Amino acid sequence: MARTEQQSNDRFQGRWFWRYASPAAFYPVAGRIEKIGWFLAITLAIIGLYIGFFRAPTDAQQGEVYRVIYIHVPAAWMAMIIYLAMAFWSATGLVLGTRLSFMMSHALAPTGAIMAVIALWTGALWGRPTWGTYWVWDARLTSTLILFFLYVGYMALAASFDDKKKGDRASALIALVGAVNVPIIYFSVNWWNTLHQGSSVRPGSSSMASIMLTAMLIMTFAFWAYCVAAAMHRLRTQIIERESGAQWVKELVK
Amino acid sequence: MTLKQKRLALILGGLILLAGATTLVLTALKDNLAFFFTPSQIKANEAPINRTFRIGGMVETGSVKRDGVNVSFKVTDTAQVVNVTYTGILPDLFREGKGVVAQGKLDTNGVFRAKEVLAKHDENYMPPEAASAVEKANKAREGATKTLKY
Amino acid sequence: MSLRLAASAVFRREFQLFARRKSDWANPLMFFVIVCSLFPFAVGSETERLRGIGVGVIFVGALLAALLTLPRLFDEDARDGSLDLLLNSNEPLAMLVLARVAALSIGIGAPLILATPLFSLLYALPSDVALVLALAVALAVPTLLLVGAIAAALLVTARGGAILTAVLVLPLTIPTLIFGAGAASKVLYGESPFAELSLQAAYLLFALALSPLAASAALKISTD
Amino acid sequence: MIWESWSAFWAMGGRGFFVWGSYGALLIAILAELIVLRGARKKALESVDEFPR
Amino acid sequence: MALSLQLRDVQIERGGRSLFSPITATIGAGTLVYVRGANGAGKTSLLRALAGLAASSAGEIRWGVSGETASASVATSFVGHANAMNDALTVLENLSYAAALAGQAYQPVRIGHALDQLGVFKLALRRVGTLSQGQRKRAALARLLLRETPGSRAWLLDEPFVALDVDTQKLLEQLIANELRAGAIVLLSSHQSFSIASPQLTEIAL
Repeated sequence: MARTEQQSNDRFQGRWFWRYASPAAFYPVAGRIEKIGWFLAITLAIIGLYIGFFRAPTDAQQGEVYRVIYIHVPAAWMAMIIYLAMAFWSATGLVLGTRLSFMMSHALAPTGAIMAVIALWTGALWGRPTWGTYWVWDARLTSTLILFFLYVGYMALAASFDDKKKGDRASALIALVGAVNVPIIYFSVNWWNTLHQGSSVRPGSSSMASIMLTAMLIMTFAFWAYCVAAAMHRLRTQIIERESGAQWVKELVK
Repeated sequence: MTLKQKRLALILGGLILLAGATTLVLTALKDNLAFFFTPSQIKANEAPINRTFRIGGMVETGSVKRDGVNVSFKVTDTAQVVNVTYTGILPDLFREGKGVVAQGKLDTNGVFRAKEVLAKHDENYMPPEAASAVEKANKAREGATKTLKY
Repeated sequence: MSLRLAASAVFRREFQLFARRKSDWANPLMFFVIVCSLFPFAVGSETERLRGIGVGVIFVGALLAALLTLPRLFDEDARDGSLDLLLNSNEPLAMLVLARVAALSIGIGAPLILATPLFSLLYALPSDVALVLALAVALAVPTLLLVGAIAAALLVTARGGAILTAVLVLPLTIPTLIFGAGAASKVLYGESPFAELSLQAAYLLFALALSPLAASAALKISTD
Repeated sequence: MIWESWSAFWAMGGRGFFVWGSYGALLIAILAELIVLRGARKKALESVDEFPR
Repeated sequence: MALSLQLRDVQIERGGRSLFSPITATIGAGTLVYVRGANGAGKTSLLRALAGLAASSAGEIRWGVSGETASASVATSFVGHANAMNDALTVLENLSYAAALAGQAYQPVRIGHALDQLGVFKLALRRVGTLSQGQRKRAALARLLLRETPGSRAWLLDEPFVALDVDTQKLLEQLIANELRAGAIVLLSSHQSFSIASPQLTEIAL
């Protein structure tokens, strides 16, 4: 049985991080992180797109269409990373019983789902000219699709409980079950069909031209910043919703 | 049994199940992992006739002949060559001397009738599977004493 | 030993219910039969085409039929209060859930497994394929029910349970679907299904180890 | 500047539809998310107002 | 086999707010506890938490058997609004299932005796779906009498007199009184008036 926040509170009394585990204390911090996130996202996106479109050369193999990579790959990465982050906060919530962890998890889910959709959409548009088809049932596309289903399931489950607390813990459990299964699904889909390009970016030896790689990495950080900012915004909204009875929220509205 | 012993037994049971699962995965991985047939396998009559399967390798340089939408080309793993015919528009990355995977059926004359042609590109400009097929064929030519198993 | 006593009571009760209410196992079987019979009308009855889709249709049909029985796991018990007996037992809840899923797998799975070779004949599949397909279904149905038990446990008290269960469970059954249908296809093409079957069995063992724990945690969450 | 003209830039070597279709979709998705985010925040703040002070 | 129950600052939350102010109480063997409160005050939630079926949001619930801490599943028998009986099964099957989950081997004689005490022995082999509401309730209450020895388990009764006729209510009051005399703890909530002879009597007002 998950510990209640109060019990855990006793246990962690005096530790610095505990102070920020309460929604009221984290609200202003989240606001600051959000602002930094928006700023970084916009700045990095401008730099990344400038390099990607005006500095990076045409790809010898694919021509101009490869420029989709600057959003396709970051979106696909974010879709995966956000799911992991969601599972992490869900586990934290179930173990420590902190409300904020569950809220964090809820705040991440819609952005993760959007990233999965973007990865799929751009992948399809990229695939048509390069592979000759909008959709191939290959390992990466298929597992991104399944990842999208997992996001949908998580959000649908969280929404189907009237009791917020119950919904928190139920959806956290399903996020964990999903996270355990993601590698297995990935492996099985790989087994089923291995027809997709090998990953072009590897630590150490990269085969991408360095300027293309630079642009893509900058775009990845831009996406990262955007996702953090969006999640923080959603988190703050949730805090207002859930704590709407508390005095400090009322003062905030005034 | 006390509650503690019961819990211990449960955890132990779970671990045994997980160990079993791992063993099964490992034995499975040792088994055949081929996702497509190489020209060498086809020439050795390992591929079935009149059944859909995939063939992988490189498009032989100078072998592509176009006649309207009908295309014929040769797929090679450097040791053996298979004739392939295809009707339709080829993808951008389809190039002579580059990796290709085609899906279709082998007819009785030994011609592969492709229903779908998929080009692949990666850092080596060849699918890793096709690259390894080429490599294996090379090895097979070098040492006749070595027996290769796909 | 009281764990064996409790688990066997749970197990026995499921079969008492199967004996009293034939529809519990007959309805999924009928669903399976009808789904499998529909496809030839949609795609045509040429032997080669049927053979091409047969494995997939039969496999997916069996999985969907098993999926339909998931609400039976806990919903009725939650309504009539017997779920409290299960929750209030001094024995590990995970084992009791496992006993119940095992009984359901046998009660629901056996008719589906027996019907599988029959449909393999209707889809013009050779007898060795039929056999392997039945084996694959036998591995897949318990896997689906184990994974499904988690969703069923979470959704005992939630709105829109049945459809949401499908949304949550089906993506997680993709591995067993891939390996199971893959095994049968391999036999169809004259190759050994050993690798696929052992991977399917591995996923079943994995589910066997973890999902009773997750399902019992889920039950505690949803009934709290 | 690697582009000869703006029209060459928009044409993307004849693949403009695919490139701009991707970036356009991204833009729409982000705008949609931002609108939803703002709407949700507004609704949350309004619901706080309804509580008696 | 002395039963005891200690509550320390027990609170229960539903939908993010506490149902009642913290409860602290020490209850010893042979005590009848009347849980009182308006609709929605949290009577059922409290009884379910005491039975170990739900978590309290704060505080501590501690059951004791012979001075040692015991889990609620060992120390209590809970009969709630629902009868915990499957309609398709017979009364005997339902009760032996309940007994097995409570850790008892199949003892038809004990079940028969329990049913007899509630005057429903003849219904043992009838399917629950064919019984009237009152008969079902009586059969469900027979579950309480399946304990190892009289007084060894606390009874948690949520509205036990609903659907019972006057005679059966008297019978149940008598059974509760006997159990209390044997050293049990009985916690019950009821909207009906009742009279039970008890050595000790406490009230928890929510």
